[in-house]
Amino acid sequence: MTLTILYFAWLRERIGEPRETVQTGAGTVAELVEELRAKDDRYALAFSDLAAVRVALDQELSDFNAPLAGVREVAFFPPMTGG
Amino acid sequence: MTLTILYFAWLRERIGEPRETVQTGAGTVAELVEELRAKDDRYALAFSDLAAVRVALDQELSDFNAPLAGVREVAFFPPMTGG
Amino acid sequence: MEIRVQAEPFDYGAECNAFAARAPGAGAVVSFCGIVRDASGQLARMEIEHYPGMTERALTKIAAEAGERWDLADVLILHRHGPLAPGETIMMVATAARHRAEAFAAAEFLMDYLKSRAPFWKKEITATGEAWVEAAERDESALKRW
Amino acid sequence: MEIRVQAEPFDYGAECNAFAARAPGAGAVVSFCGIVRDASGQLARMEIEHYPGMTERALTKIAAEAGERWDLADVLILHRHGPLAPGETIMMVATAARHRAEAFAAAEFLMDYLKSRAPFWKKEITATGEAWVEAAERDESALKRW
Repeated sequence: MTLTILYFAWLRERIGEPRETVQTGAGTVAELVEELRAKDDRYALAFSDLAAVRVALDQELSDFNAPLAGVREVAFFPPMTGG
Repeated sequence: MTLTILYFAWLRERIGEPRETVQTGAGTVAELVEELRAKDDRYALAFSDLAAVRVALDQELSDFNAPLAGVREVAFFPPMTGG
Repeated sequence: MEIRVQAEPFDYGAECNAFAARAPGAGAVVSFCGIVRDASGQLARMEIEHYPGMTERALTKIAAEAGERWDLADVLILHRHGPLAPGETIMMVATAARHRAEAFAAAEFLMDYLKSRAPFWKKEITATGEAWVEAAERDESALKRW
Repeated sequence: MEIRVQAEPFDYGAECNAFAARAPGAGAVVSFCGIVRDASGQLARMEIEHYPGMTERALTKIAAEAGERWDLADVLILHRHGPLAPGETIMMVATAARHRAEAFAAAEFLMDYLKSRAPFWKKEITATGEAWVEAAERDESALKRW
């Protein structure tokens, strides 16, 4: 499965890229995060406290237990601070 | 005691005057209203339903039981509809 | 704090901008405006009567009370009197505060008190007659929450 | 309903006037604007990052939800992104309704959801460094009342 992953705010800064394309067999968001953490220290740092990370699947807010089947775009970011 | 009495909105229209000066010995607003009612049918009509009438004494909202001692300006008007 | 009672039209947007500009420490500005509504499609004009002297006194008291209840950077109340055409702006309030919850609460408080405690009376004039607007029960009830 | 996400500055007052003018049946217009606040006196600028595509989708969803909950004549949400100077207007919402209670409730609802559910992130840049604004616990709690 090919996924586009987007990073925003301090997740983007810690990982050093706003987006990347990955090949993955992860079944859930949590499994994808484990794969990313294993890749590189930058990811391990960015995902060190998941309570501070939010996830959107195809531009809809979701959660770490959500399945990735059929998903094309995953985004990770901190709690939102608009307004 | 000399009092200036002001009327607003439909009270003004029913009484036919926006203001008048009266000499009165009334001790309370309710007594003043009784005196006015006795003067003329226009007043009896205007004050026929006191639940629909509000009173201000020297430009502060008050009520019919309030004493008139020291008061210079009495205003009668319907419930307010600003905004 | 600014209280204005006037017959002249005012520019709601210009007032909003001027208000927001003079409260630079406040991150949140809430404004409300009331517009002459022609629910029947028959309204020729609205006429607003008020009690000069008491009006300014009542509005100042309401604004001061809001300033005691919430931490506000500024408050504006502006209300017209006299004849108004459908679509014209009757009045506005604006509040500025550090946080939005305070600005919203204060603006609603101002409106609730202004509706039932400031001496304004509205009359609607149509082609077939005229009628004083009756006070709504919900407006009196709205005061109970504060 | 109008949703705009833009880098360009906007004129809050002009937007308020245009919004009020196009909702002639609505007697009540509420607007809110958020202004870059310099609490420390050290702020050089604020930078707002967002998630193009998801932002518009989230704001449209929030506005539609408000339209289902209250009887609104119109809704506007306008939010900037990119660099902003202290005192600049970050964003605004406006609601128009027949009665003020609906316009106020809807505007507060829009703000509460926009704060915590629309993908914007603020960073503050001072002479000595930069820091992402942290989400306030009270902003998350504010959602519980709806």
